[in-house]
Amino acid sequence: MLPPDAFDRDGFLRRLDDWTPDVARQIASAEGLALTEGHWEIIELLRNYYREFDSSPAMRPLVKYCALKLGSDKGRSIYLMSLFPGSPAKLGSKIAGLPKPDNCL
Amino acid sequence: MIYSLLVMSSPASGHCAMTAARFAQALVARGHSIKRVFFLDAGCCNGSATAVFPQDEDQRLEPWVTLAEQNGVELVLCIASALKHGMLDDSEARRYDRPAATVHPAFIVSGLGQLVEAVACADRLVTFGG
Amino acid sequence: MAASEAKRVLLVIRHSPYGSSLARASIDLALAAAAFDQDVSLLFLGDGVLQLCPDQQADAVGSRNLGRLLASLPLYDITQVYVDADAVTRYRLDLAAAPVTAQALDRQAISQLMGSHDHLVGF
Amino acid sequence: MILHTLNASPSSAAFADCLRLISPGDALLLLGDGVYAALPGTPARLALDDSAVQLYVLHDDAAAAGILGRIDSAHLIDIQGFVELTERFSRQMAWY
Repeated sequence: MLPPDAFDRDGFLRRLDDWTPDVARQIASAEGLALTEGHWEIIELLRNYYREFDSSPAMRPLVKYCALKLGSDKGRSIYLMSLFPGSPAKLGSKIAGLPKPDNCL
Repeated sequence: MIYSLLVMSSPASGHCAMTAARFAQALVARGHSIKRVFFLDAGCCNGSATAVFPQDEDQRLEPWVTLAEQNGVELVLCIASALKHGMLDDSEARRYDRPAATVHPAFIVSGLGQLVEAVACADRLVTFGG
Repeated sequence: MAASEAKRVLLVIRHSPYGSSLARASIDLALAAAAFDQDVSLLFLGDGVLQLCPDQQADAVGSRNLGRLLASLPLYDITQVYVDADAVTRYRLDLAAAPVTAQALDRQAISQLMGSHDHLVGF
Repeated sequence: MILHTLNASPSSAAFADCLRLISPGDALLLLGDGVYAALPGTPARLALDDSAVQLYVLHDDAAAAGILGRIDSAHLIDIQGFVELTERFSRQMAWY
């Protein structure tokens, strides 16, 4: 468990290097989520997106990227919403330990 | 006509930012409406409540504040640029644990979506850079 | 933003990727416009074509990698990407290796492109 | 038709790119360091004259630069003239 000051006021990691799967569980639990296999698949995808494009995705590219990598069943916003309610791109990025989107879309 | 202005010029270098403010005043005087003035990159420093300019030079903040307060012109600083330039309103100062707000209350700190919308709504977009 | 009012916007990007913050701002604006379903086109002009250099290693200077960000443009459905053919020649760039597919235009085609959009944003 | 505005000196890449893409019938407003491109007899001014662009210079910026006396008053406009140009031309391209 990371101490509370490892996170900023919005619950994002202050130091991206702190991220581990356990930290992901900790962030998710603070958001009221228990991570399932479906969540982990998207978390891994988000981390790959960040490695490939050096940025956290907005909703539309995340959906397209999912369709590309996981097939059209999962490349749908309704599927992502069911896993990460509210704002899937933002919430998913937070749990996956990606930088807080600075463009505030 | 409906205008939107994009200001990328710094208030501290050159006088293009002041030309932009005078342009906005002239628009109002000719009866045009200004949907929004969006400040991007170094332009976001135009919203500084704390910058000090020499007494015998133009005051760089005042014309913008007048536009906002007397003519109802919406002034928006790009949040990504603003943060990098130390331009924080009250809520951003709290969010990032900084000692004070530096943005004048006549300005709003918000995202690039505000520029996208301002461009989409405008008959004319006029950009000031350099 | 009513669809009937849709404006065609061309971003004219003239700055190199790491020499100033303008390059990053212009790409961020493109992504924001796409996220709001706006019709946005990009033109890399003059030194702006340097953003299309392959193998950018921005971590060497502690920056985000703009080349890799450009590679995500198709995921934002930004496909109208144009590049200044004269500048490509001047810098001997290999467009086939660029991080994003861009159509090379000569002087006259660029003038036509600028004339066919409602708003121009010069960066 | 496009209203070009140039806020960069005639030695800049901005000026070179602007000059390359200006079309006959376009207008060009010089402001800031751009005003030096209006100096008669200079290579920049000769190139602009060849381009058949409608040339305008922001009065106060030319005054600050100390070149007011060398520019034909027909080209000089004030801020209201700038507004009028944006009324006539539906698009503006800023070079800086």
